[in-house]
Amino acid sequence: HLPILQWEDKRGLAFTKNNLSYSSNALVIPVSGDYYVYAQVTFRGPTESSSKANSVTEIITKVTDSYPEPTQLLTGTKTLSENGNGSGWFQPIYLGAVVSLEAGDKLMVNVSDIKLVDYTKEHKTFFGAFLL
Amino acid sequence: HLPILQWEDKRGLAFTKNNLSYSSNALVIPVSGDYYVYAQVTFRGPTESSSKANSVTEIITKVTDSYPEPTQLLTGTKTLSENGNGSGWFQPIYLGAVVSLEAGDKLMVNVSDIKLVDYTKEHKTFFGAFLL
Amino acid sequence: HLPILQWEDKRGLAFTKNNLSYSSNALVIPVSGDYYVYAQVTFRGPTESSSKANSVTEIITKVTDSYPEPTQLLTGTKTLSENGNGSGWFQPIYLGAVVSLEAGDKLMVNVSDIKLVDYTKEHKTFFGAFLL
Amino acid sequence: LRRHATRLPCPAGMNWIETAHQCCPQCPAGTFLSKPCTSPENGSVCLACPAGTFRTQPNTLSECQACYECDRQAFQSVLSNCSATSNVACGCEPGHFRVCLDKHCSEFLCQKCQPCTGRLIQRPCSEAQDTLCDSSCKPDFYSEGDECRPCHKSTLDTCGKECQHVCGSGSGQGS
Amino acid sequence: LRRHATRLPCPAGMNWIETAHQCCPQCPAGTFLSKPCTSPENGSVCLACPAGTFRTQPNTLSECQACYECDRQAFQSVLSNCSATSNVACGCEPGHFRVCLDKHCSEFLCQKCQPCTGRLIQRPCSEAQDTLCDSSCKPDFYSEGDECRPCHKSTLDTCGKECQHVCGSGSGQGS
Repeated sequence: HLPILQWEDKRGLAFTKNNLSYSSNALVIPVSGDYYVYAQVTFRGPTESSSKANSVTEIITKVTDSYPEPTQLLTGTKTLSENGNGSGWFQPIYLGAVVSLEAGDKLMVNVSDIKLVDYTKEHKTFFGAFLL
Repeated sequence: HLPILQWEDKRGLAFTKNNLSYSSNALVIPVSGDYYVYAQVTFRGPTESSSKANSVTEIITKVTDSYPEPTQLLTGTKTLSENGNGSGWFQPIYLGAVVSLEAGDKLMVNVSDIKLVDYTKEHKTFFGAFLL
Repeated sequence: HLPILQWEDKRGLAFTKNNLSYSSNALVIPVSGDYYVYAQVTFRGPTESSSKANSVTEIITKVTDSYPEPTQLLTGTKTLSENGNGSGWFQPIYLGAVVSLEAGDKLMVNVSDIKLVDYTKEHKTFFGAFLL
Repeated sequence: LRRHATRLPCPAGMNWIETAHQCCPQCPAGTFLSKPCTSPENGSVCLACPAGTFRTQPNTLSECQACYECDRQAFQSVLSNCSATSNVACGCEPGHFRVCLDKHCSEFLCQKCQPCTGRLIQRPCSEAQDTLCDSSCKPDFYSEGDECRPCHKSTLDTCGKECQHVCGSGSGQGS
Repeated sequence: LRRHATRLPCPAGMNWIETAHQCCPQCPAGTFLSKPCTSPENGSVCLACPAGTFRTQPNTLSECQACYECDRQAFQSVLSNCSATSNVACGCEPGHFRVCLDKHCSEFLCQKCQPCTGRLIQRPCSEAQDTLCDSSCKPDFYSEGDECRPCHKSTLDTCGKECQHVCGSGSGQGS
């Protein structure tokens, strides 16, 4: 599957509360219910090693004990036009929606190419959820 | 007016509850109040029949018995640069905000060109609302 | 710092309630807590006076009495590929996330170039927050 | 502190059901868990996935996954239909090849195969790759830019250096 | 109506603390307010910013700001590391220059300096600007399109008009 992003959950603007915990790259759902789940990833390039990517993709995925495969909840895919001419480019993708989750479900963010993710500033790439 | 999208409201990730119902392409508001309304449409092209579109537009609209014309609540418009060179392109547009609604109001999503909408996967194009 | 946008808070779709007030370009937080803060700015160009912008940026910023400098909460930066060929372009940027705020904190929206902001329709550029 | 039944790892073929506070047998692929078991002995109530949905694996989920659709308007074709136990599989219509958007090609576009006008075909277009055209032009074609143009008797005297060179020399074809 | 202590402007060096309903001394740069003062006389409890965070100013905030990181994969270099009282400062690696994304250059990209092959360098590449190349070609180079190509003895007779003109005339270099 596509690479999974790692997140900071304590320092700066990051925080977790009401038993919504973060462990091994995933938000762990404490209580069954409907959650508004959202994430923004800012992609940027070109980088030394990044292949000639023609698109970027961000997917919010759910992993649950009741099923052996992850479920794609939200997906943002954008083709890159600026990439051709070698000059630098930035492309944010924001996703958010209400999903029904069970206690113990895990939420993760996958991306098409980790090397294209702008991890340098906490206010450019972020991920969260809240119970309705 | 711009074409109206149709939605799946039962199968897969889709669901309605707390009397928020879906009928004839619209979410029907059960209780007056402030709602966070959101929608993402993934556009893609070129397609066989699609004209040389140079932009895509997504609008969340309100229809109410108290006024004969629909009200545009949220709009996302993006020009397409990649479209020229004939290669395939993807472009997601996400919209979301708090709006005050009355019981009986209907919410719909209009798009500039239905043939450009990627309807193939439920996690790429979605629409929803929740009462604050 | 980057220019600050001004907002309409009463007419049309705009409203404030539950003591969340708007004054001197900022939403003023009445009660400490976690808020979902969001804003969309639709950028467009070229305009007579706008310089050859190669990107657009939207930042939701927090100003507080407890610190002399503003804090960047959410940032969306996108490079412009269409800008080169002189034809008109539109580019919406949506931002939204949960942030912890204190009573008295002020929220503002900064942009890279005010001349590129499409202020013509309330459903294309908007800003809001709600307490969880 | 809420009394919390510790989650015992369930035996193979069974999953922990939060609402029932116990392990229940998994529902087979193609079905979903309509009602959890009341005790591990009696079975879970499993119902078939409704039309347009599927489950490829045994599960204790409360709904089935919605089938994808093939993007017919963007030149995709259906390789195999969605069934209760498998998602739809899409490919490209004849005359088109896949342009993958990620390493696993889970997202792809179908792009028109290039026609190789005026060139010999080194490797025909396939589902995975565009046609590979010969770099040089076929006989009776001259190259202009990166295209191969057919020789025309009528324009022979007015055409460019390359065209004269290629098309003119073939005296056999008559000027 | 909740009794609301009116916010009296605090004296210099102190901030109003909502939870304590009084003015408390600010914590110095490099620290954050762990526990507010119980009365203006006794001090606030300030703790040092944890590693990876900082505060450049005196404050009464409950956490420090997370340090930025330099975008090493996009050719940025660290000018100065993050400390408890200052954010990281980033520049461009040698051979790259800054392309600012806004007037304050708070966001910038590092782009490769152009090499000026076959041209004299009018102004070398710097952190702020690309190399400025001479508009005309160096001796022993001829211009083709917007590039300067080296003269080759071997290809002298078959090369284009401009090349013949520049490279051929220098008889001294031997044919």
